[in-house]
Amino acid sequence: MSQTDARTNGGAPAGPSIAELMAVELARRLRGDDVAVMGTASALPQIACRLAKATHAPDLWFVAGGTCGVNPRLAPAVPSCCDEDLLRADTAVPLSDVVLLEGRGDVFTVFFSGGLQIDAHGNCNLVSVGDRARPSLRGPGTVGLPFLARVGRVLIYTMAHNPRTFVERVDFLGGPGFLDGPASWAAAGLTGGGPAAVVTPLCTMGFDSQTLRMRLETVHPGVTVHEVVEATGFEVVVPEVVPPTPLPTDEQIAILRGIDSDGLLKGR
Amino acid sequence: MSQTDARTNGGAPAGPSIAELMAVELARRLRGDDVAVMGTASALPQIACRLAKATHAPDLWFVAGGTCGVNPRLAPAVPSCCDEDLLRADTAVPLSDVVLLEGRGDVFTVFFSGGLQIDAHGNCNLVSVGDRARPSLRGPGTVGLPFLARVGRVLIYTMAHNPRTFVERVDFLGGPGFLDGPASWAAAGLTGGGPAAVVTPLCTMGFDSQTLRMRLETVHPGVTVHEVVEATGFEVVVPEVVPPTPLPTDEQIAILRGIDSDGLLKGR
Amino acid sequence: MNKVLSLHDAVERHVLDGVGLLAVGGMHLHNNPMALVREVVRQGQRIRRLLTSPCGAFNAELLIAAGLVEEIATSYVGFEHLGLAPAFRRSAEDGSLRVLECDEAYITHGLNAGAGGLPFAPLPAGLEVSDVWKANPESFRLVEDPFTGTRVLAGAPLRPDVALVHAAEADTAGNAVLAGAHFVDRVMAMAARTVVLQVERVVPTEVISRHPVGTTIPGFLVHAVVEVPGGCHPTASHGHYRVDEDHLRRYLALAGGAEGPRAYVEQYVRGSGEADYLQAQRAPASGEAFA
Amino acid sequence: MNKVLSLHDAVERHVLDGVGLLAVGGMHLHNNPMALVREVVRQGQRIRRLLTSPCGAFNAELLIAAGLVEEIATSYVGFEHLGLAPAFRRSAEDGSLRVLECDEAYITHGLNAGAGGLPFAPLPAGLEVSDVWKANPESFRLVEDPFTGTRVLAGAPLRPDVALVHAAEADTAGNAVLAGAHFVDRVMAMAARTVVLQVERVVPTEVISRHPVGTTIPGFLVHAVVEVPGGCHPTASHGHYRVDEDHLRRYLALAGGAEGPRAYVEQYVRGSGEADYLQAQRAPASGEAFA
Repeated sequence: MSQTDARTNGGAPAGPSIAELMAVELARRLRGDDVAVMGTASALPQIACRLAKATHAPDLWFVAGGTCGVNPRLAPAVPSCCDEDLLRADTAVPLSDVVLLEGRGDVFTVFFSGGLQIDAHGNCNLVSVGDRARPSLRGPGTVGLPFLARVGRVLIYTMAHNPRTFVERVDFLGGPGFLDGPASWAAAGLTGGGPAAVVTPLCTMGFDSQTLRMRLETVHPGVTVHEVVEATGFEVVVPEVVPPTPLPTDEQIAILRGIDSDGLLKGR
Repeated sequence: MSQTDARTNGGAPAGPSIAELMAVELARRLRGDDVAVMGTASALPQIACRLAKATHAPDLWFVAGGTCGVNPRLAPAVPSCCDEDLLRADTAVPLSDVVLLEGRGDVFTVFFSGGLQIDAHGNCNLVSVGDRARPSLRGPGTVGLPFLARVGRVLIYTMAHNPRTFVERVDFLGGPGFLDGPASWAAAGLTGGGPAAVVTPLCTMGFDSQTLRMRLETVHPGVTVHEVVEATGFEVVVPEVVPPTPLPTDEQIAILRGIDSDGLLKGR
Repeated sequence: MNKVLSLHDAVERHVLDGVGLLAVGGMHLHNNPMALVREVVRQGQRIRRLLTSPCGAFNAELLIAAGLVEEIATSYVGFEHLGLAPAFRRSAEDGSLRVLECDEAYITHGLNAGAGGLPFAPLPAGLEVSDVWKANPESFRLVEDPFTGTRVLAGAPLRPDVALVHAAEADTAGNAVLAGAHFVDRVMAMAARTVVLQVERVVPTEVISRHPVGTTIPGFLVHAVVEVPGGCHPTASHGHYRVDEDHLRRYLALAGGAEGPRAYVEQYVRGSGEADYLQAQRAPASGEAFA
Repeated sequence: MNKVLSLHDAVERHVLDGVGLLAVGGMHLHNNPMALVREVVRQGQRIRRLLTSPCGAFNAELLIAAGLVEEIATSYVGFEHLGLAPAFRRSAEDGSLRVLECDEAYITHGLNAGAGGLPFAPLPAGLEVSDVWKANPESFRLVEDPFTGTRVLAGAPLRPDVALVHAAEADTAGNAVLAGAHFVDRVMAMAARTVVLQVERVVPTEVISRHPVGTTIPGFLVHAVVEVPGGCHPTASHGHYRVDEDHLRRYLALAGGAEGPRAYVEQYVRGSGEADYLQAQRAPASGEAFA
């Protein structure tokens, strides 16, 4: 998706940029037994996967949708999910196979998602804002987001944390989160586990186990809870204690910058 | 299919064997705009296709099902449709693609068929003789024969012309011919053109345009119409004049033996 | 049979004005058959319905910018990390372009159904919770699973009348090799009634024969082969050259204004033949790519 | 993660006694994963239902000869130009083996449906005129095409609990390369819950990485890798060795008698470990093949 609202990093040059911090936050949520898949403009999750493999989850598998390189090894990381360089990988398969396997429901355990709109229950929308027939903003389209209904854990990320992106209810439900909450989620009987985390330039969020609404977990360095609440277009669940997001270690940053040697995340 | 009843050739060593004559008969029925497909134990139609390409139909395409070599070029010809040598071809595709395209109905124009039983309307059976639950003969199985319903022209060949093979009605309809004749054929509304020819060690047959029953076209050298009628387990349509099957030219035989340099057809 | 045609003749012969369903291969800004697309624009062939791969890009954008597309069946049109597709976006917003909302699963499985003569493509349970099918009742229906009795989503088969597909190499009979990623181009070629291939170069059959099973398109599916070295520009051609992001950024800057897309079409496409276009793009930065 | 296991451990761990649906790869007498099949026989694991590719061969015949198979879903079991499969034929004729009649289209599209979580596999119009589906009401149903209202044939998805598949090479993580023909082995691997790969050799990942898109099985689908050079014997291994027709003709001669198949199993499989079997097959005629 288009990431036009990237918050620039005000920290010292040596410190992590916001996007680098976000990559570390995503990496932290990947496990050695995961098979992750990601699509359009997915430099951030690709870097997160490579970082996870290089640190705590060496057995992680990830597929860069588009080219469908399996565990692409390249440095520098590339901004397009269809770059030929992503075929420098353990192996690669046709996209039609990956699309097929996305439907199996027990192959890919993690799916990275995002949206022009992301709502309180983690539903994502890349199609249109306003009435779909005459939208105020026509997005590119939903690509593979309907598969979110079948995948183990959905990790949502966006560079735009503002009330236009974070809305109470998406205008078009392309990528299902917890739908309209506990009742509709239970009624749908989906095999997927739903959204597991939302990583933004301001904070990392999870979901309240009762209401299945987005719930603040940690705030990034220099960000206040109030700022998150103001930037979110719905009432985010705020626990009594909101710890700061852990800072990446020097080792994590060094590895990450070795992967992202063109600095795709550095200035963002 | 198993070809246990091959009639041995009584002619001079230099003349064509029965199987060679049959290959020429099949080749004659292929056109330059055909795309032909064949399966199990298909040395005979493969040789026929190569012969046709080398003579009157250079633009013919053929796919050796199994390996799915496209226009395999090898000499010697091989008896298995899955032989690795069949990949010495213009190109090759996965079998799953060929199976898919067989269903499209407008890609393959010729399908070679055969059977443990072949009936008066050209239906083929490779599954079982007698009651399917406790058959007197269990055949190997029907493979892709149901696709006959969708293909332009079906060319049937068998090395066994006897009343056990040529029966009034197949016990199991695996590969559809003209079903139960004109009424059922019309009712089925199939997109395929049905069987176009039947080539055996005794003769070449077509189908009567009114009754859609097998109709004698030509008898092979040294074979009488009476012999064909006796060897056929149903009443074959016999026209007033039954010409002899044209003899292969010396050029055809020379080309054929260049392809079949291991002599798969020579002694049969 | 020699299927090699000039760019002009291939499009004139196979892409008829008012074509019912035209599919364009490639994915995002990679392997878009742009020379064929530009020639469609030059000849002004109108397209009743355009179908993209799961991610259309400059292939769809240019045809829309030229005003040739009545409807589009797609799950994505955009410039990936470079931004939204301005002509697509504007036409969809003002209602001049009807969008048949699809998702990646439907495009892929719908093409597969088209390739196989399969009557329809049932989709995995759970996909029905998205709004996609509700927005596109023509392409999607609910159907009862005859084995479980549950209602599942099904897509109509996708049978392009014509597919424009890029491959790295082909022989004169149309046997083609895909270099790099396949995207869904092989499936698209299998599903289409007519396939027009754009290739970097025509090679002897012996070159094609060396490639292993699974990497080629058989020639019996292909109706015309057009050799246009560099013809994917400004998109990438895997194995040959990369995306010309500078060119695309210039397009995006120009297309920011409402008349921008048409101005681009006039200047870069209608205003010059393909050879002149490609010649003009041999800027120092991308010169090697078209050598 | 190193997935390389011994033949014994791979079968013991992944092919449980009474396995619900066991699929065996290869087609006709080529690329049959015979070392794995023989080990299943040695361990005596019973198979509730066996699934072959469109053309099963010695892979199915041996399991049936060993008396391990309750039901078989297949569209062909035989020895192609060498003749019928005696144990299969006899067991089907005397009713001791239940045959679920399939055709090539259903096996291929049913596995595709299994791989994709697709609820079922609608089949091309016209296939319903054959008797196949009437003989197998468990696997086939008629369903109304929601787009045309016509009744079409549909097959149930095929989801093997375990697939035994041969590949030429794999790395320790299970990324595998298919040499030669693919048959339906890639689709079978995608459809199965557990994949046990038999390979000619284990190679570094760098070797796998050199192969192009479309020729490999990704390791995340694979649960165990077993290295058995020569392990397809007496069937062929594309890229490595040919069919041992002499051995198979000896089997067919022996199996002409009712007790023949079991005698073969006792002598050649239960009576010896895999290494001894392969050693014994290094006869002068086929010696090079196993070098």
